[in-house]
Amino acid sequence: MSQFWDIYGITFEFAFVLGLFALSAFLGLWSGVLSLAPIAYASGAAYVSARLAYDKVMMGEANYPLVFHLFVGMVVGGFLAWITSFVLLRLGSHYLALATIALVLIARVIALNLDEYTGGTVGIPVPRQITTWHILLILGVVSVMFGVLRKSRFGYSLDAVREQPEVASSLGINVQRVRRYAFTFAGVLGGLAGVLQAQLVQYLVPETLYVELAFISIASAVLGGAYIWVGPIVGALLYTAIPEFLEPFLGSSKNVVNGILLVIIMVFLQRGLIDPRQFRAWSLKRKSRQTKEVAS
Amino acid sequence: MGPLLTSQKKRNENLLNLFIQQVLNGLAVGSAYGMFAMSFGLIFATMGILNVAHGTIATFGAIAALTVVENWGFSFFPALLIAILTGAAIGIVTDRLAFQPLRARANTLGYLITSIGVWIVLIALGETALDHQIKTFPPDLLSWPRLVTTNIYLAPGQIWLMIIGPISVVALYLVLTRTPIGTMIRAVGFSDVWSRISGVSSTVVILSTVGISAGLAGIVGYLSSIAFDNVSVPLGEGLLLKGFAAVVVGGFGDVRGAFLGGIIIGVTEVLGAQYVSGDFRDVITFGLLILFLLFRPEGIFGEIKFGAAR
Amino acid sequence: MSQLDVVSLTRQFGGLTAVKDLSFSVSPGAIAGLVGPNGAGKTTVINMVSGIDKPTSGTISIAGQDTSTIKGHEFVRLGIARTYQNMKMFHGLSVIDHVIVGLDSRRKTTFFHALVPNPIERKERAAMRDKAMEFLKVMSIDHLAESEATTLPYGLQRRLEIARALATEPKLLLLDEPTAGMNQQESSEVAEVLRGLNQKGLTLLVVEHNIKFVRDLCQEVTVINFGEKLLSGTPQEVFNSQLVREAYLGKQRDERLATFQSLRAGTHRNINMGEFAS
Amino acid sequence: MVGRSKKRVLVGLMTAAALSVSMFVGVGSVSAATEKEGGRCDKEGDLSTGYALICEKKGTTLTWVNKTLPKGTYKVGSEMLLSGAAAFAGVPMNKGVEKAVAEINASGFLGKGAKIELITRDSAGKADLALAAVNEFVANKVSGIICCALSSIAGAISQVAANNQTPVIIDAAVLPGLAKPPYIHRTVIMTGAKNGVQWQSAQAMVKAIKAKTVAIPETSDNQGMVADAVMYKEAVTAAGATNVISIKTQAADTDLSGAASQIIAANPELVIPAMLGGPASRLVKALRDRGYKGRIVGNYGLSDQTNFAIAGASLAGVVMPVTFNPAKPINKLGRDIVKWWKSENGGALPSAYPGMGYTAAWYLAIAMKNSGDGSPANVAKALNKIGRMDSVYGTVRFNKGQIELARTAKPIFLEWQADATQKEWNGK
Repeated sequence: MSQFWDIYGITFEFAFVLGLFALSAFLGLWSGVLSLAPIAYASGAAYVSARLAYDKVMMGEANYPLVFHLFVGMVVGGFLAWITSFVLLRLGSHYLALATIALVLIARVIALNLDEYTGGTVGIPVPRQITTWHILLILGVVSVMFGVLRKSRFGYSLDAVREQPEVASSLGINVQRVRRYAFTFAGVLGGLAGVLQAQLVQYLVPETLYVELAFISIASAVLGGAYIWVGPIVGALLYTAIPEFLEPFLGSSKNVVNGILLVIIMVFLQRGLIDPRQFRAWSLKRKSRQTKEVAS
Repeated sequence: MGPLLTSQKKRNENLLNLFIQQVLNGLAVGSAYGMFAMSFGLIFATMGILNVAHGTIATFGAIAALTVVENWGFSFFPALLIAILTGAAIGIVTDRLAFQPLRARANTLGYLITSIGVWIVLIALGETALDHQIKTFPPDLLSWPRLVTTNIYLAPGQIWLMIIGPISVVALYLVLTRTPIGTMIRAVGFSDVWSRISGVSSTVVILSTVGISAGLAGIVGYLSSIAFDNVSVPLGEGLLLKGFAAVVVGGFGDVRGAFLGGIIIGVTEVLGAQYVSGDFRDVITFGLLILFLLFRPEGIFGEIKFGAAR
Repeated sequence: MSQLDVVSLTRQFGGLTAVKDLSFSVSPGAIAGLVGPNGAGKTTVINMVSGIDKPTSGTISIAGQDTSTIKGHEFVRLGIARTYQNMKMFHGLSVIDHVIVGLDSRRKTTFFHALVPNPIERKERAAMRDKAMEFLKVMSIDHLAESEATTLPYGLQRRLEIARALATEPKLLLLDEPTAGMNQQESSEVAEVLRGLNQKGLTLLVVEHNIKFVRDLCQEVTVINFGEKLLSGTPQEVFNSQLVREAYLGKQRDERLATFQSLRAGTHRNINMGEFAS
Repeated sequence: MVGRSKKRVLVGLMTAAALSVSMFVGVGSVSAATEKEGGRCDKEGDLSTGYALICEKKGTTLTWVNKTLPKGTYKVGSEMLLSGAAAFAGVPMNKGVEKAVAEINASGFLGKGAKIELITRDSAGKADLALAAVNEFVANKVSGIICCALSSIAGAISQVAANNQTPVIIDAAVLPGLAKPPYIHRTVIMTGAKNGVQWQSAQAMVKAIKAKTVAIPETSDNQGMVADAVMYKEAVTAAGATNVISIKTQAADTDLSGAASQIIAANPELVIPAMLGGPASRLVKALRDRGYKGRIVGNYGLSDQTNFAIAGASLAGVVMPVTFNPAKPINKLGRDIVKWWKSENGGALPSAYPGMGYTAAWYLAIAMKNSGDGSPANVAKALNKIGRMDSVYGTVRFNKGQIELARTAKPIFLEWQADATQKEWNGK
């Protein structure tokens, strides 16, 4: 087991962090918004945290504690998301998706051109403070939050806004506000995940948090099932594990198989692997069977 | 005084020539971005498919044309036809295999994810086909028209981009507004329900839209790879990223807007590099993008004319 | 004071005028009907009255209060609730969850209660479940509480939709074609339910093109065609009028144009195909 | 303003940290005992039969490798760019590594029954995949790791490997300062160093044509190329150029015609692209198409045969310094590599990349053989004792983990001909 963990530990760490990214993408989807923006916020957050750590280390001082960096990540991510939400959430759904992609492109250009702070193309080293346990703990806490969220007033609002925004509005739910909360919370999560990702890679260049990761986090969320928080986490694990598993057998042609697998899963399991509806159907069936047994 | 004045005059002339040269360079690359944005936007507006594999389809147009030119000595126009057909064929095949099965419960998200899958596959295949290299067309494929004055030079590929770009906008605009199939495409963009009521066969419409759009991507890939000496997988990825930007600036609901968006991005990019700084070039481009997002979020032409966003 | 006052209401979509200079009112405690052939602009009217859409000109007052500056989601506070022609269920949510969503405006917890497990939230959740169950009982669908809403038969979904609307505790309930796609039996059941609600003091505005249903149920009726009012009065007065008969006989004409208008209006999202089958 | 200047100081520090050590250790400033002792031991071995000079202890005579490994399988990790934008370099480099390992195993170099098992992982240029691969290697207790074509990844990987006391041989990343003994070594020749071959080529050309105006287009989002551009500017200024124009392009630029027009408008006598091979040859073509008549000096990326497929006869007259000339290998090793590559690839000449992979793998193998047990810690120790070895570049020596050409090595300047061949530049 220890041998296994030595080999695949880092893969799991990346998978868990991808899980956080996928959850932040999922939050957008939950409010009926296809947004790739959390990666842009993650980039901002990761740079701020990395820069703070760098200044400390270069001055020969001790780095800030991990908790501080996580906090900084969440605040920066949330703030950026909140500010940009006023522009982005005005847009129609198609434009919003495009505009958030544009935002990710913009984040890279900003990082490249603020080279005084970000190191530009050279990048900036990031001291690693996290352990696997930290990541698991964070993912656990976030999962609990999502669990609570789902059955809370806000969770119901999100469900309604996602499915029928007009109806939600006529039932008294402020659709824009719900979306803004979700968007901002996704930014907070994105910022958190960005700091973790930077610490895992231990080095930050503008491409560390870029379009590809944005697409992968959305894909993980949808692959795993974008209707309950378990889905994105499962999706992220699979999305990381499958290529790792295929690599020894397929070498570089693994990409073709990866892509085809993704298409096949989407075609045959359109609601993703984890679908709460399916669970409800099963549990109802079981209940009805039980009642039948009781009756007979 | 005389010689001084002459040299001053000559210098001004040179500056003007440089400006004209760079505007023309910008128009050529902008035309490529614009055509790509148009084809990308058409499929997005009509069917809600945000097809990230679209850039790679453009690359395949170039790869196929290069193959027939190198192996069978095809000339410019037959190779162009091959690029169009390859683009359209890949578009239609991927649509049938990857997008059609999702259509019953059509949603943008599902399409996006499958298009990511298609993208991954096409990139891997494209890299293998090109053996991970950058290639170019033989120089004798296209030697006309060539614009050369003392200070201005335009490669034949650039000139063809500038010719075919506007032609394709006008053609596509006329097809969409004046022909029965165009009306049907717009109707599908408007609402698939509406098109079902009016008895339009959605398969025909979908296939023509995909064919037109992916065929156009094939043209862009082919012409840009000639104009910019670049048959490679990154060519398509570059077109895709700039295509996103162009579509945000120009709007995807109207082919004219998308094309204009591409032109704006292209010209700004080249002039920005010349007169401001190569480092800030992208800052200018994306600054423009932010401005459009803030003040004109629905693109240049504003109101959505063709496909309504669903 | 009327429960609802509509004065000179006009709504244009681009070049199309869906509703033109329409005025009518609904008395408190009444069951009012808004009648017209398909595409007459009924749904556009109800969209504006429920705050989903804004009029191009004209005013809507609810219990004397002008609504021109009120945002869509705030209409609930004025005591307005509605149902939809094509029902608009939340996919993936159970029956009771639909009603819990309807209870949103009565909840006290905030976003921050939604992130950490806490007793306030837990208590409220339990209370809301009980409350939702009451509304399900009113509509006699409490035995289906845990079922997936979209799998229910048509008639039951309609009941659920009314339960969801009732959860907001409205004074005026707007019903957009409550019998669409129903047989005679189901229609009269719905009429029975509505009468019961009315007896408890709820004012109803029913939008319908099923004349029989309106004649049996409503006390005051307004007839519109092509967005304009033909006449209003008691059911007897209205339905004996030559004008109304003509409008109805010609109702098939331009039906496609009408559909087109509703598409333009953006209400095509989940259009019920059964509507257009005839 | 104070805050701003403080920031600048910090950035300076940051850059200094990145550029440390070897940027300033040019050819000819070798210090350690190896060089002195090497004077006595200058009989060069032939690597393919398994010899390299080892300095067992500082101050002693250089000796041949004479230890062997016990029978068994020794794992070596290899992180390669087999897909993605840089695969054009990664794929041939990987073939070089595989070729070296095949030779080592076939010849019994490590000892009787001792073989290398190569674990190859494709990172596609992504830092997270590369890191995952390195962790896998470490967990597999590999004797050493061959890796890193990209400088940004090299920094992160080196750190992880060093923390786990596993030696890393960087095969291609050229950012100054990456080699950090005892664990991090680099077998790519720093042609971009001050006074290095690129420096010399730029100065030679400026002097040959008495160039005053020089344009230096750079790939401004590639840190290695940015460093090269800085070096070039210094070199040409020192050689007498008075007007140096900097042009920025990006690795993924679709269109280089704007940059080409910009250069032509500046009317330079000399253009020195600090760019990757593909974009550089596209720029050369764009320049020549637009009537640029001046000289062009490139880097080794431009010498690759594949560039001719891009730029064709436009390349004629372009001069570039190379450390390995496939058309005229300087030793048996080089001839063997060229012969092997030609037979595998239908007669085409190899680029510089297979030789880079080949050298990295042999360097590691020599240290493994000399470590006595193949354990990462001992391999690292053995690596630090390698003073010289034979390579496709001729005899090379190691200084603080960085490969260098022998001081006596004459730089090779090749010039593209219109018929796709390359000849040695005649200095005009």
